[in-house]
Amino acid sequence: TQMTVRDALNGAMREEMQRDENIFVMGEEVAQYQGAYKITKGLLEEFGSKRVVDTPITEAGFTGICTGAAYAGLRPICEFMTFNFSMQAIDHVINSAAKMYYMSGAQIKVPIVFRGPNGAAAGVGAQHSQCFAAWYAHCPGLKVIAPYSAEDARGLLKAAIRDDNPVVFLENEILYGMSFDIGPEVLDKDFTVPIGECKIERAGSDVTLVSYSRGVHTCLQAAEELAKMGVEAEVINLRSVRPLDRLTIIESVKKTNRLVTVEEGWPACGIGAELGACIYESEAFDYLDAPVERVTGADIPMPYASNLEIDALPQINNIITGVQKVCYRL
Amino acid sequence: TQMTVRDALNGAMREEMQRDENIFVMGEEVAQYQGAYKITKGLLEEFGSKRVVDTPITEAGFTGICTGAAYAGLRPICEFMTFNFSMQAIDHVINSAAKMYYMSGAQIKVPIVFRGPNGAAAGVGAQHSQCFAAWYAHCPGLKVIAPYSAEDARGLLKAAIRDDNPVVFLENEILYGMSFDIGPEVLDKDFTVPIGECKIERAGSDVTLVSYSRGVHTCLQAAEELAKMGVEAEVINLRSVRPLDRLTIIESVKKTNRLVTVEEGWPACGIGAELGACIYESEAFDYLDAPVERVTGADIPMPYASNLEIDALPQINNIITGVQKVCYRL
Amino acid sequence: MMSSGTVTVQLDKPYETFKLESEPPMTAEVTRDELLGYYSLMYRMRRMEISADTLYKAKHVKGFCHLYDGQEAICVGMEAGATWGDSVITSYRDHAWQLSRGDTVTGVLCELLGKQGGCAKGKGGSMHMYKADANFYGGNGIVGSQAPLGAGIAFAHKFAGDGCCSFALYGDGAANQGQLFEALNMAALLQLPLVYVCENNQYGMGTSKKRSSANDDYYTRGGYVPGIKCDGMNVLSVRECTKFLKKHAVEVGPIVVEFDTYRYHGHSMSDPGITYRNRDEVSQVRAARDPVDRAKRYCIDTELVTEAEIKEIDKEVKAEVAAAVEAAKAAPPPEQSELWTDVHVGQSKDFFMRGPDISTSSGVYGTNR
Amino acid sequence: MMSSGTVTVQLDKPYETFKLESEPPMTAEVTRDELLGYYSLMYRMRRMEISADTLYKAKHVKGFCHLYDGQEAICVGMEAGATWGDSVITSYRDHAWQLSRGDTVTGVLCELLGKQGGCAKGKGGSMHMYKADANFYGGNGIVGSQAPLGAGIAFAHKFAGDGCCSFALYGDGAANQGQLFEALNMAALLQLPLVYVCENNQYGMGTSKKRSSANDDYYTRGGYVPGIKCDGMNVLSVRECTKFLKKHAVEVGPIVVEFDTYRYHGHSMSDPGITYRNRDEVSQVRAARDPVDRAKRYCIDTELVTEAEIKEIDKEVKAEVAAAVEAAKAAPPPEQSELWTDVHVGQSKDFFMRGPDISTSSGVYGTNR
Ligand SMILES: Cc1ncc(C[n+]2csc(CCOP(=O)(O)OP(=O)(O)O)c2C)c(N)n1
Ligand SMILES: Cc1ncc(C[n+]2csc(CCOP(=O)(O)OP(=O)(O)O)c2C)c(N)n1
Ligand SMILES: [Mg+2]
Ligand SMILES: [Mg+2]
Repeated sequence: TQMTVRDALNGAMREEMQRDENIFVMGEEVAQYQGAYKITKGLLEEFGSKRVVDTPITEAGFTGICTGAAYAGLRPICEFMTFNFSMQAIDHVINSAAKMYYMSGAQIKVPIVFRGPNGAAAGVGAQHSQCFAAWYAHCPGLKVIAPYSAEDARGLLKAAIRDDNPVVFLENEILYGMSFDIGPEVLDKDFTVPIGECKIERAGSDVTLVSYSRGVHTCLQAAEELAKMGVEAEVINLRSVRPLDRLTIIESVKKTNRLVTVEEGWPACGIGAELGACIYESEAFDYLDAPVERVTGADIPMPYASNLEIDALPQINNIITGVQKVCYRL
Repeated sequence: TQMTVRDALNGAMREEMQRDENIFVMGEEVAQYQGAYKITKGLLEEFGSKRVVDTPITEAGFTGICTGAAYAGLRPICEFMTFNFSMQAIDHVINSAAKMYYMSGAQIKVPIVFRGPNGAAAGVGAQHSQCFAAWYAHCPGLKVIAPYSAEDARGLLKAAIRDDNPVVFLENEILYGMSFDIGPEVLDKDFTVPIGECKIERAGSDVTLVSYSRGVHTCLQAAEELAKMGVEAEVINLRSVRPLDRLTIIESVKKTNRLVTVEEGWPACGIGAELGACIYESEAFDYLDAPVERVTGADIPMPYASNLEIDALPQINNIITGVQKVCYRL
Repeated sequence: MMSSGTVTVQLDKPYETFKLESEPPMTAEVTRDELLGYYSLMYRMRRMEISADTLYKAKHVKGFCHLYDGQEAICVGMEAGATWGDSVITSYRDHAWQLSRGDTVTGVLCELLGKQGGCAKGKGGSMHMYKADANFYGGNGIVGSQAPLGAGIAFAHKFAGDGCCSFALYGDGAANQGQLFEALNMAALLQLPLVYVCENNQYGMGTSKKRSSANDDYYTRGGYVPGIKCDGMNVLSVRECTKFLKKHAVEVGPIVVEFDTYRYHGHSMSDPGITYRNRDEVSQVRAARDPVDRAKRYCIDTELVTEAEIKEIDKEVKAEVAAAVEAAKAAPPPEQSELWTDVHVGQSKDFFMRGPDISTSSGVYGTNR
Repeated sequence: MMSSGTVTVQLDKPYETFKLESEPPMTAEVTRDELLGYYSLMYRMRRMEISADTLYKAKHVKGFCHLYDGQEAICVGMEAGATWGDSVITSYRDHAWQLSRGDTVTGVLCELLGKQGGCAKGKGGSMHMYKADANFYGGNGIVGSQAPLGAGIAFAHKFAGDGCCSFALYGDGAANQGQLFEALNMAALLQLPLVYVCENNQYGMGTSKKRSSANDDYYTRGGYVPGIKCDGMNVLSVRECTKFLKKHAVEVGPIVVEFDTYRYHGHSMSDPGITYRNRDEVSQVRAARDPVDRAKRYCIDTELVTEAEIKEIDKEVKAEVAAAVEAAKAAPPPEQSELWTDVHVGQSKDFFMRGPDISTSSGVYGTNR
């Protein structure tokens, strides 16, 4: 069967809310409007306004409220209409949620999921296109997830909701409408994907491509092109950017001897930089036939005009260029 | 002569305010109290309450006000009592300041300096010890500076104030009281240090240590120890983490063939990761005799107890271990 | 027809005041030229927004697109009561302000279509228009952020002592943002020449004001700061009120105004705007309170302008907007090299910025100026 | 001496109310046991803070250390008017609350000295004390953050329908934080059982309330939410007020209280506290309004307790605190391995976390659980 990422997220929340009465969803337009991107469709009707709560446009306020409710034993799902707006509330995500369990000497758990679309959509300009993967991945105390497929979305959101730690769950607006094949096991009510493990989306022997979220899609497209050129790329979907599944990537690199990282976020201190460091500080270093190559968003605020926007985000050809470079075909 | 970092910062602000009437300082306790860490001492008396402005404890509010004033042609110095509190206002730093020049098609300049102590002090716990270098370095549109010495503090703060771009200026509480030798040229009213250039604090042939802020101090101490062990370390003070002076580091690595990065911030997606990536993607890769080694803050929220705090921050011995590793002496 | 004469007209709705001892007058003096100017600017805005709707539906515009139709009297009335020396900063719903501060319809549409000729060279888009040379600071995509920014601009006016004020506009939804309260407290302490302008169009996206705001009398939300509620559908009410607001801001300090208005379109183009309110509600406002219509009626009722003249204006405006649409469509997109310009002030061609892959980077590896 | 009898006493200062039709009584009924309990707890807090001061000066404590002396009546009075079923969340000025919610003086000092036996195992420190089993959520270092957090705890009380409320404490300086207004608006819309408690000790660091707050009648700052101002130096006023507040919060919804109080010490230990106020001001408050003294006078004036008994209590408390100081000093610091525990719930020994150099890391490279 096929499932969209939107339906996967929606179904995961609905089933988890059926399972555990302490779960609630809060955010802007999540209830009556059914979600700005319709991810919470039908939840108000099924669970009522006690558990599906519309808020005013006050991120610091409702993020603090969600976090406090988690201190007191509830299991909030806190929706940011987009993660750009999480900046207004980021003090609560980091200082009130991420650090609390440690800082309280394990007295206070914070079982909360912060979720919403992250990164660039199309034509939304500089203030609405930021990717927060690197920022959140930087911070201990958080788990940070960036699903790609419907399977990821469903399994990882369920895992995140069941996790007793604060989880930042970075969705992608452009992926919402994409359909994916899913196996029957994915439909199980208890289907979860373990947090902190990658998925090899495509096996290959010549180069490893590692990405997350929409970048995985671009990698898979690039892999098709590369195959035509005689290069078999292994495509790894990170799924979680904190913790990082170093082992799977290391094993892949030991096999392919080449790594290209792909992300839509800005390059400096990004996920690609960290992946590189992980490889260089591991035994995989000795297996590398070329330095790790990064493919990233351009190091500029996101421009609005379509032609510029395309050049500011990694495209298939950028990945191919990166691969050709590590394969010394350039 | 000798000068403390505190006096260097204070003098730089005073002289720049004398030079340009459009400069003002705003922040919590900057005026009557003379600054929580006395960095703004005497400024109220000299420049009056029009230009030295105390604020309520409302970071989002006064950061927005400073940024708006910069749009309108003033040159604000916006003090965060510590950068931890910049999280409450970070949306203005990124969305209102960093992105504005680009997003407005060069119509609106934002000549502003965001400054204050950053990173760990002693015994201030998890919420007051975060290093924001990596987060800010991630974001285009900003210049991000982290001075080490009195010379840096003076020359870079003057350069930051004179710069027409938003500059994040990351000080360090523990460095405030440290004294440094300065040459007579540093006292010149127009002494500035160019933003985006490193300083080689100690020349050496066997290994390159790159750090910023207080980490430079630890590196210099480690270099002394290493010298006794027969290893001559070159110590590079980054000064600016955005833009990065890649060339100076590359040249050094080509000479020493070994690099250890040192930072007090968290490792994941940190400055060390980015420095590694810059080296690997440059010609310096071919000169490396060992993979780049990172020395960082531990990947945990900062604990309070002194004994744990020491273990959570890079010490001389961690740097020595890193150097021994790249020198294959371990 | 007394083309240079002045007539006095009655306004429709009383003001409501909060912590104020005086209030703006209930009458307004207008000349024929003024009325013609207001009407034609409002009508131009209306046509421009309708053409933006069409362009969006034809996929010439993507992303967000927030239209101002229904709210024109606020922009035009405020401009009539203030000067371009006074600063304005608003939300993403900024097309009309860009026009009123001196840009052309073509200019606005060029930015909307992501064309080189737009005020932000096509890099800003619908939400990010600016006219800095006329003290219009845009176009802010983050709800509420313009309030402290506007207070900062007021700080600059006071610093310069130029006798001007800053207008910071926000919606009924944005009115709950904490940063508004932070900046207003500071503005009151520092007595900044700041006017908080709440454009109460009854909804923030799909949320009605009653559901977003425990107190929806926005003019009283300043608490210790005085406020006025004013008919936002009558350009002359807005004008008279604005004169009063500016005087208060400059002479006393911050003040809050709530303009009662309505948003005809959905929130942004992707919102049909009829799930959380019904079509009736919209058409009733259109029929009873339309601001463009109100301005037209003043023209006719005062006998300063004839129906025929209005028709003439309408025709001209329609033609102008139609031409602007074509011009904007035909305009070239930004040069590809624009991707890399204006990240920093004073950046050289060699300044290194990484591209999606390193070979697509700009400048010279490692060059920092 | 009627050890089980109840006497009725008069309170000193009238309440001031805002948007309320009733108010707490101006008298309070107390028993000997109650008075003894209040006095001895307040005195214990006072001695504990004085010993913290000494320990700090002797460099046993580093970093920040915010003392509560002068404000004891608020904590003790609130505890007397509420139950441990009601939640409390406060700022970094948290030592007294940790004690009143069931920790020992030794426990508090152990945390302060960074010892394993502290409530946060020495990892939290002065600003981060918690007693989650008694619904005390700490200890928050970021000014204002506890307000929405407290509203979230109130949300949980309402969700559970347990009839309890949440008290969120903040200072006169914090009162200007935008997030307070955001959360209060939501609390009002959702009718959460939330009490905003403004401990107005007249200063936020070196800034007097007049300089930080355009309206320093904090009990009116909720705007549309009712409020009370109450003498925060009288434990019985606080108690009676708290009963009223809780009832309102649970039955109606959010309410704001301003407790008028004073901070004897500087802001934190590094602040001498006399540059922005003069010594006279401090000693006048001490002489006229000291809360511990006020409690003692109730003891004596009601004749429920004798001077001799008070002396006895004082002696015991002093001895208890002195012993606690020694115990805390002697207590072991955290095990070095504690560095790595409790970053995550359910983390295994093998869970990889990077140390300052990779050889000092914890766990097994790449292990993620
Ligand atoms: C901080 C932030 N949160 C959420 C959004 C998404 N958003 C954009 S506009 C809007 C509604 C604003 O309503 P209102 O203030 O009434 O202004 P109007 O659109 O009616 O002009 C929302 C929720 C945003 N842009 N910024
Ligand atoms: C967001 C934030 N900004 C600044 C600080 C620094 N700071 C700590 S306490 C304080 C003063 C708070 O005053 P008040 O709210 O009156 O509480 P009091 O200390 O008097 O109890 C300040 C400015 C902080 N911890 N958090
Ligand atoms: Mg609105
Ligand atoms: Mg105070």
